[in-house]
Amino acid sequence: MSPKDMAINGDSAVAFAWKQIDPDVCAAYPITPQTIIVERFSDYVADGEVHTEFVCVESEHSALTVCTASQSAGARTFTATASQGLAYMWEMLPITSAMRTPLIMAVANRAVSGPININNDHGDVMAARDCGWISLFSENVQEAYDMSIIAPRIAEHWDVQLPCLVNLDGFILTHAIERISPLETHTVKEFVGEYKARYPLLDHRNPVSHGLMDGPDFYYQHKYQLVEAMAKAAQVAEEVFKEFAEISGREYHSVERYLCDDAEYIAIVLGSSFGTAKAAVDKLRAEGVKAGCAMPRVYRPFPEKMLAELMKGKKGVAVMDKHLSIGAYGPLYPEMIAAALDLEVIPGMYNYIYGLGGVDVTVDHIKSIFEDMVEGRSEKVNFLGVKL
Amino acid sequence: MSPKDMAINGDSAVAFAWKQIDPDVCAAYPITPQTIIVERFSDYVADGEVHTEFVCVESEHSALTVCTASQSAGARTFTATASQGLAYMWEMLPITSAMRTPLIMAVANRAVSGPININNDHGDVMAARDCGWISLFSENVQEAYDMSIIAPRIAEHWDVQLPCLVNLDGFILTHAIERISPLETHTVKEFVGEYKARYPLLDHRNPVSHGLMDGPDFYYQHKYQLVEAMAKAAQVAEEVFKEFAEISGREYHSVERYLCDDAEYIAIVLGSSFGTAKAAVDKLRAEGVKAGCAMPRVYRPFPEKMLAELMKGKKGVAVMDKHLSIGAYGPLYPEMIAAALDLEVIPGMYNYIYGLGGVDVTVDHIKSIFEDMVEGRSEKVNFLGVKL
Amino acid sequence: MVEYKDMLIGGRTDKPGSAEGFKTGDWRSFVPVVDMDKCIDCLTCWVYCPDDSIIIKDDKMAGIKLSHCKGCGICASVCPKKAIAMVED
Amino acid sequence: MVEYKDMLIGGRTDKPGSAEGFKTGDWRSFVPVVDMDKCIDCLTCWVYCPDDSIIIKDDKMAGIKLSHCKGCGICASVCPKKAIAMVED
Amino acid sequence: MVTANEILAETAISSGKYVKAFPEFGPERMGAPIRAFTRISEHPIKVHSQVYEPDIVVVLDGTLVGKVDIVGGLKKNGFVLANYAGTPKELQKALGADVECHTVDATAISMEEMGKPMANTAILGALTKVSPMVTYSALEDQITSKFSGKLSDKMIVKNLTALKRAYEEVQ
Amino acid sequence: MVTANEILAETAISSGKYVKAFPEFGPERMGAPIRAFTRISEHPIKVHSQVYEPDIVVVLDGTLVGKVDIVGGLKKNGFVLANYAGTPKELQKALGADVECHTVDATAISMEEMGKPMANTAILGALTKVSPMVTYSALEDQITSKFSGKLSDKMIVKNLTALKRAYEEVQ
Amino acid sequence: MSTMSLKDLNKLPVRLTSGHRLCAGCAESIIARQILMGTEHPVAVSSSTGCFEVSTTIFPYTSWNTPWIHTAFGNGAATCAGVEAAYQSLKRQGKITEEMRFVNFAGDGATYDIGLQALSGAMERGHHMMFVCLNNEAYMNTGIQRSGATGTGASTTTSPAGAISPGKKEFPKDMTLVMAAHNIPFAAQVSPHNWRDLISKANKGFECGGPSFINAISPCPRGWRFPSEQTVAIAKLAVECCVWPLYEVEHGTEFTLTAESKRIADGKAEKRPVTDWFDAQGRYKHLRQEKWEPFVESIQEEVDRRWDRLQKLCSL
Amino acid sequence: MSTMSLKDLNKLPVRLTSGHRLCAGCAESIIARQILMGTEHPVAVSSSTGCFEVSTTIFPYTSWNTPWIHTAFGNGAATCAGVEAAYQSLKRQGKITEEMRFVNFAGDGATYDIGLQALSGAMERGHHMMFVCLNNEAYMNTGIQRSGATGTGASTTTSPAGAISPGKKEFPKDMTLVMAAHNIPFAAQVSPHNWRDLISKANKGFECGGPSFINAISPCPRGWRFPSEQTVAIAKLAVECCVWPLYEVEHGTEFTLTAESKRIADGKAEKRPVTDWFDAQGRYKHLRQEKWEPFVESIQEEVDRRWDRLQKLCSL
Ligand SMILES: Cc1ncc(C[n+]2csc(CCOP(=O)(O)OP(=O)(O)O)c2C)c(N)n1
Ligand SMILES: Cc1ncc(C[n+]2csc(CCOP(=O)(O)OP(=O)(O)O)c2C)c(N)n1
Ligand code: SF4
Ligand code: SF4
Ligand code: SF4
Ligand code: SF4
Ligand code: SF4
Ligand code: SF4
Ligand SMILES: [Mg+2]
Ligand SMILES: [Mg+2]
Repeated sequence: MSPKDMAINGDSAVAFAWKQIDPDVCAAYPITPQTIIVERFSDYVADGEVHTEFVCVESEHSALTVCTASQSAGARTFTATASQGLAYMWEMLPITSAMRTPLIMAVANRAVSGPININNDHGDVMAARDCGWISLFSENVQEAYDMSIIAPRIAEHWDVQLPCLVNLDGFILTHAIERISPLETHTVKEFVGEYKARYPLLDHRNPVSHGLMDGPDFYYQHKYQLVEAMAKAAQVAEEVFKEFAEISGREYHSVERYLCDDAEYIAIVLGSSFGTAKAAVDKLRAEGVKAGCAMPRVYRPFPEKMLAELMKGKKGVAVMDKHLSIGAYGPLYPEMIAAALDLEVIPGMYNYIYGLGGVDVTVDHIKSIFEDMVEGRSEKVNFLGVKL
Repeated sequence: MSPKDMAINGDSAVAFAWKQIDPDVCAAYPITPQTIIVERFSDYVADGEVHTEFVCVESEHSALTVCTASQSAGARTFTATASQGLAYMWEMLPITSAMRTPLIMAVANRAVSGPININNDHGDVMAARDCGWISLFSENVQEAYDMSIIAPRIAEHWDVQLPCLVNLDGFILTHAIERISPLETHTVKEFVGEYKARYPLLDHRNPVSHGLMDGPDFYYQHKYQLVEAMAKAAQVAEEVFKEFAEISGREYHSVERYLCDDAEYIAIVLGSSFGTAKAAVDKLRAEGVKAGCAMPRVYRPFPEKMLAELMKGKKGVAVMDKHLSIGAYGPLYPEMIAAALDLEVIPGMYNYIYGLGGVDVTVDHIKSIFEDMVEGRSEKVNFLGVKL
Repeated sequence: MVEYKDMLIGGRTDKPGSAEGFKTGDWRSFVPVVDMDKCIDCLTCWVYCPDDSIIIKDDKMAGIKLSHCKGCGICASVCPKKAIAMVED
Repeated sequence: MVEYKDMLIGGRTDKPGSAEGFKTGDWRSFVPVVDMDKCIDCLTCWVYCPDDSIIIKDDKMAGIKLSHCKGCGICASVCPKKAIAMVED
Repeated sequence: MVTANEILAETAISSGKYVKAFPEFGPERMGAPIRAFTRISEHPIKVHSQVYEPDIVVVLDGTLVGKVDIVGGLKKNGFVLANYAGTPKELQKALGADVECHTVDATAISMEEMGKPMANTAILGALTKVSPMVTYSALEDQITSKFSGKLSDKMIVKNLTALKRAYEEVQ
Repeated sequence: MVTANEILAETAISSGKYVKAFPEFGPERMGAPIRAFTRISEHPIKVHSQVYEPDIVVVLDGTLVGKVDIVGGLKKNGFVLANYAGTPKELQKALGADVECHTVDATAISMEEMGKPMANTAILGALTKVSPMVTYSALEDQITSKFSGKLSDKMIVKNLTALKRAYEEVQ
Repeated sequence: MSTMSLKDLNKLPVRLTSGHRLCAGCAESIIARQILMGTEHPVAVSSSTGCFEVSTTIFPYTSWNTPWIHTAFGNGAATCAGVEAAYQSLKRQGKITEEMRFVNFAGDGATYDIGLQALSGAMERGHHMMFVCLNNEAYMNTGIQRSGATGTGASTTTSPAGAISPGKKEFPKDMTLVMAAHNIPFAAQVSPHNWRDLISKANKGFECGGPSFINAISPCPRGWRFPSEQTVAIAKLAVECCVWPLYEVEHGTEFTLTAESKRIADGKAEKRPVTDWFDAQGRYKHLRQEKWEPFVESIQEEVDRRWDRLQKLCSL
Repeated sequence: MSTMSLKDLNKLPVRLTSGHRLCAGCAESIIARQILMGTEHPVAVSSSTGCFEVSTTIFPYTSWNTPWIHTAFGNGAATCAGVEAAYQSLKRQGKITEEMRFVNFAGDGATYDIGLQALSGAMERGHHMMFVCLNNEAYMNTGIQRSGATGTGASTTTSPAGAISPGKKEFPKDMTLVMAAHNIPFAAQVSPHNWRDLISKANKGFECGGPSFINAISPCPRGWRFPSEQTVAIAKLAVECCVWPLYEVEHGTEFTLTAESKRIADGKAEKRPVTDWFDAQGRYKHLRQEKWEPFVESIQEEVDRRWDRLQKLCSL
């Protein structure tokens, strides 16, 4: 029996999951809209409800450094950030993955400066997309909670050993109270398990050196190990999702699909807009449009094969990007086309850049995307909702 | 009449171009393999050969900050970095472009940690690809010198006003002595012209505020201004290349093509490998293979249309990436496919990840790529030269 | 609000002090009321008002700029003559 | 060199002190030669040798580890008894 | 304000409903007027966009009436509930809009019952009267359980009294 | 080492050739043995990869003979030129390889002429003798112009003398 | 400027206008306005991210009547240094002729923590600029999180008082001393309640011919939990309790106590106990619990120890 | 450890082996070996990027016989703090039982400049760790660029002596003083020539029960341009000229001169002129030009000024 449902915002739900897991170390630096996570977690620390060593660092560069080192040392370590925080720690992102430290970082997705803006988009997490981190998206508060519990299982898997981002949309989820069904704490603890470190630094009887310099002879090899670990992570994610369904009754997939099977037009979307897209699809279906939508919950490793399968036979695919590689495309769009390359017929592929810096996306906005596709009005790259 | 040809390495050639331009401010922090640039330039400063205010900052975050602020203030400003330097200043990259400060940054391309590695690949510049910077690549030392002179003309254009990266491969160009034909200093000065700032901060009689906070109402608009500026930069680049040809006799294009017209198979490549690819193409041609190769010299703004045109009717396109978005593709590959989407028939598109962390790429390596394509042996994503 | 076509590049603004157009007066719950008889024009309230809302004319205290006064009560508390009272707005 | 299959994850190595296998002796242009008669086993050379190349056996100076000595000459210069001479290698 | 939103959401959930409650997204400053939104539904809520056409507008600070736009976007059959000393008619007039209005002087009530101008919880009592979203008793339970341990029992009783009065006095 | 490389490149260019000259890519440490490479051609050089099959190997530090691999990759018709006190035969034997060898005791020459063991420039003189890449006089000009202003005239003359002797004494 | 009366001062141009969105009663604008009265030269201002920056410049509004720039959070000193570098270059080239001054405003987070490195670097390089810390002893813009400047025992959202925690456990960095150790021409501590002292120090800082640092205590009604009209009184109390001594340091060696602090040292005014300081603010409320008594005593000891050292340094 | 003889010390485990690739005669490994003799507890070592890190750990080789970690350049203190945080947590949970010690080695660039912020933060938070600066007064790993620690007048590749430049113009940051101002339990300056003094300070640092900082002068034959056998002699000269006084500071207030510096202060040894210091190194060669004479004098003045201040601080 699960405890009764809670009214909780996204940040607090993440903190609550952390409390249930009780990590060894947490180091973080405040930034809107992530702050509530560390604030709630600080309360747990101050009240002695967790065993965690909580380190209030002086910057995000140090936040991720402390976490990477702590995890290397042999401690299960969590952190959280957003926007400039992720930008400020950028140097450490590929180092953390290369050092194979499976720490968990919640990202309260927020636009990156400039201009400075505290609202939601995916500029922050997209800056991490090359860096060798697993990346999970959540549609709502329940999922932010669930992903927080699932993440360490994927990341810490003996053959994965990669850090993992848990994304939740800033304000839209972080600051929104929704209804969630939490798991019992002991269920969470059993599911996540004790942390077993590989070659922990603190094992001083077997001294290991971490973080050596590579010449051209070894660097590529070490990076290739990451390629293999990512391939493994793709498998492990599916397994862990299955296990999680058993304890929670909630089913997750690397690619979440909504009414896609018979759809002619689909939208691909990340994060909370997936929910709004579902509502738009419902309306379109009522109007007779064969619409569907999907979310690559596991954004890294990129589920190329499943996405190709998903797009098979569609007339149009709208790839919605809450970020823009300026002077080119949204980040998801070209990769979706690359995935579609495996198909005999590539559907019409359209890029919709939307929601930058917190521009709200409504059901009508998303409906209009489908209407564009149906009517043949879509450009290759479309700027949705920018007031010119 | 141009002064007689010089034997000079890539870094010194960049520094020499800077000396000829004589920027108002230069702030930088040392990092291999960029150091020679700032060292040579320091010599010019110490000997009073330039008017530049040279600021030896305490980190790269400050380097780019000083430069952004200095350019906002109304001064023409140059800097240089590589690898961890670019990573450490990452937060400032999208801020510099959003503030529309057309400063120039030379990047001595080097692999990004971890593991730490001082050799060449494109991990650093690729981390900047979303950030609203113009990005120019050079095949050899001559081009590194020429691009250093061309860059401010594109960046500072009244309707562009975007910062610009000048890439040169670490060690392969930075530390290699090659023969170049420099321009006369007065020719350079005339070509580049006086710097005219838009809304300079130091104009205290007309006080302007720079770097305000945006709500959702304005952020997307401000970003869209960048989209327009990038489109303009694409035009301006072609114009400036033409003008440069007039003073130097050296012709450059946004997309450089080598024996592509009648080629059946082409390789797309950035930086010094373009030269090696040309040599491979020469050999292949001698063997009767219709091979060609091309380099998007202007990598940002991404010359989508020209690249589509280039790929038209080809049987196979090998996209060579000196960087990998771990868990997905090389960064250039999906964008090339996105460009190819405009074609009626999309060629076979293959990704070759190569040269990570300084793994050398030889003529034979590149020949083997073509042979793979011709024989139908190419995978979708290929890891060239990794010793497993 | 500002139209796209009127926005300077770089998120800049060349309208110095334009925040005067943003009226913070409606934040107020209490309003300072000055007893001009008690006031000795020492300008103490002026130097401490966080919102530049003490009007000075010819070196004299000339009232409160209600468009921006947030009603913090600092002026009342620093006035050496207790010439300012905070009353519900 | 290390094979791919033998490389630990994370660029780590679990072979502490493996650099002993990297012989820096061939960097040397000059080599320290010890006059054991002069030597008083004070171990001063040991505490200052940057390359841990002074061999100590039973608290006594027992020669130079030529596999790693880079020939810097510090031992010679700090020896209170001038028991070490640097000669061309 | 945020607290009222929170209690409402919690009450709805404890009554088996689904909610999405969120404040306006922007920098918080003491003193500046703020808004918050709550969606309540029998079914899981998919839509994550902001609220443009509310069914109900609750005004916690009556002094804002006339200063900021209150009825913009209000649905056709929607209504306004305000912490306001006047009658619904007077409110209608002050708003200058032909919309259904309810008023309750929650400030006065909370001053009288709690000695502090905490209209926050009180107004929720009025809300349960004019809208069937959550029941009064569910609200009472939620407030009791939320504040127990944090407030003294005496203070909780005072809160509940204010709640009750607001429920009864709303027009 | 790097300086020799640089002078050679400059001389080639001043003779109208194209070059690509570069050191080994790695952290520099005082004392550690290093390598550098030079491509010289009549035509612009496209290839930017490293050198695996040199035509000529020049050994600046003869003490490395026997310690590090010197002839690996050397082209069929290539040869070794070493700063080496022995004869070409002796060098061949020390290398344990059946390759064409030339030797010159550049260290001795530079000690004698300049008072310092600077085999650097001297060995280039020998190189122009055994290979036609650049002419001796072009090299002389380049060294003169490169060092004028930086070294005293006297020192330059000494350099040139060493150069000359190496040119003449190489076997 | 340092000897001007309020009658004179109010005739200076208004460099920071109303319409900013700081909380009612926030000290940050009070301090900034006083600082900017410290020079008659044109001033270019930069700001690190924080309450002050956000509140004065939400697009399209700006409260700034003088050139102003913001780039990011941790780099205020570098931003200011960049503007100054441009000025030095253009001035040397004759493209600018007028004298100008440069100042950066930063919160304590942007000074003590994430901005320390850029600050230290700028000071070391000797830019002609002033760095002003608006020290409200926490990350206020993001909602009252602990910083390196937070007072020991303060309850913040990341150092909350709780069952096993008395609020922040560590002692604050002595940032003014740290900056003095940089041997810069001028460093000082100020409080907005004493505008004469503040403006005179600002003037010295602007005119010292090199880098200067001013650390201003900036009471924050929201984060410290006191009624907004108390702002100036609270600032004064900090000085009276010697948790915030007023002093200045020239070239890292000449330490001088000023104003109330000098009077306390000279025995002309009373040194109030740190409990007075605690009692005035909600953030220290929990310290009145008996179990934290020894902790409170240890804070008083450290305050005394630092005050003693300061007096000694002033007597060197 | 602090009273051990070389006969005892050589029996300690070799924590740093030969086979590293520091230049011949580099002081960095001499210092590190002496530091590591400062405790008998197991030690986990972290390193900031720099000569020492690169040279001791080029894959697949490691010179480390004890746990070692490197992440990046500017974050050595945070790396060490992270390891220490893990230790505190696991120890508290009973998953680790043995006492351990933690030390980070960093160059001066990684201490005075890009690593300052992480260092200051770690000290403020009170991690039980030691931070050792291997101060060779420039960015050596990248080829001798100026740092905040570079001596005034030194010619480096980014502060080259030239027609209008006497080398570096600014005075070095007084980093030990800056760290002392952090009120940490222990801070000290050391030189490898005096191993007794060094090891005894290392021992105090390891055992002080909180954060400690040790600033070690690290002569660099390549960058300072002196013959490699002179390394130890040059280190000694720095102390004798009072450009590098040996002292320690407890809790930011108790200053004590030690070893040669104490003898100089007591008049028992001669204070040598700064020109002796310059004459021994190629990087200062240009200062012998007549035109820089006044500049040299100003350096001597500043050295004297700082030495005076230090003596006064020791007498408080
Ligand atoms: C790199 C980075 N990390 C975090 C933030 C979020 N942030 C913005 S302002 C702020 C707090 C500012 O505190 P302080 O400097 O003390 O100024 P205050 O708001 O208290 O005046 C923080 C944490 C940011 N903008 N950038
Ligand atoms: C962010 C970043 N910037 C620059 C570098 C390049 N870099 C590596 S080591 C080094 C110099 C180290 O100097 P210092 O800390 O004094 O150590 P040293 O090598 O002199 O012992 C530099 C600049 C880097 N690795 N990372
Ligand atoms: S109440 Fe506050 S804002 Fe209003 S005038 Fe007085 S001091 Fe200024
Ligand atoms: S402080 Fe009081 S007396 Fe002085 S000017 Fe203001 S109102 Fe008048
Ligand atoms: S010469 Fe140097 S490396 Fe060799 S033993 Fe002596 S001190 Fe050690
Ligand atoms: S320093 Fe000299 S005397 Fe002492 S042990 Fe070494 S060789 Fe012997
Ligand atoms: S939170 Fe504090 S510092 Fe920030 S604006 Fe409000 S009162 Fe001022
Ligand atoms: S450059 Fe200097 S510090 Fe670096 S290894 Fe060589 S001698 Fe040591
Ligand atoms: Mg603050
Ligand atoms: Mg150094």
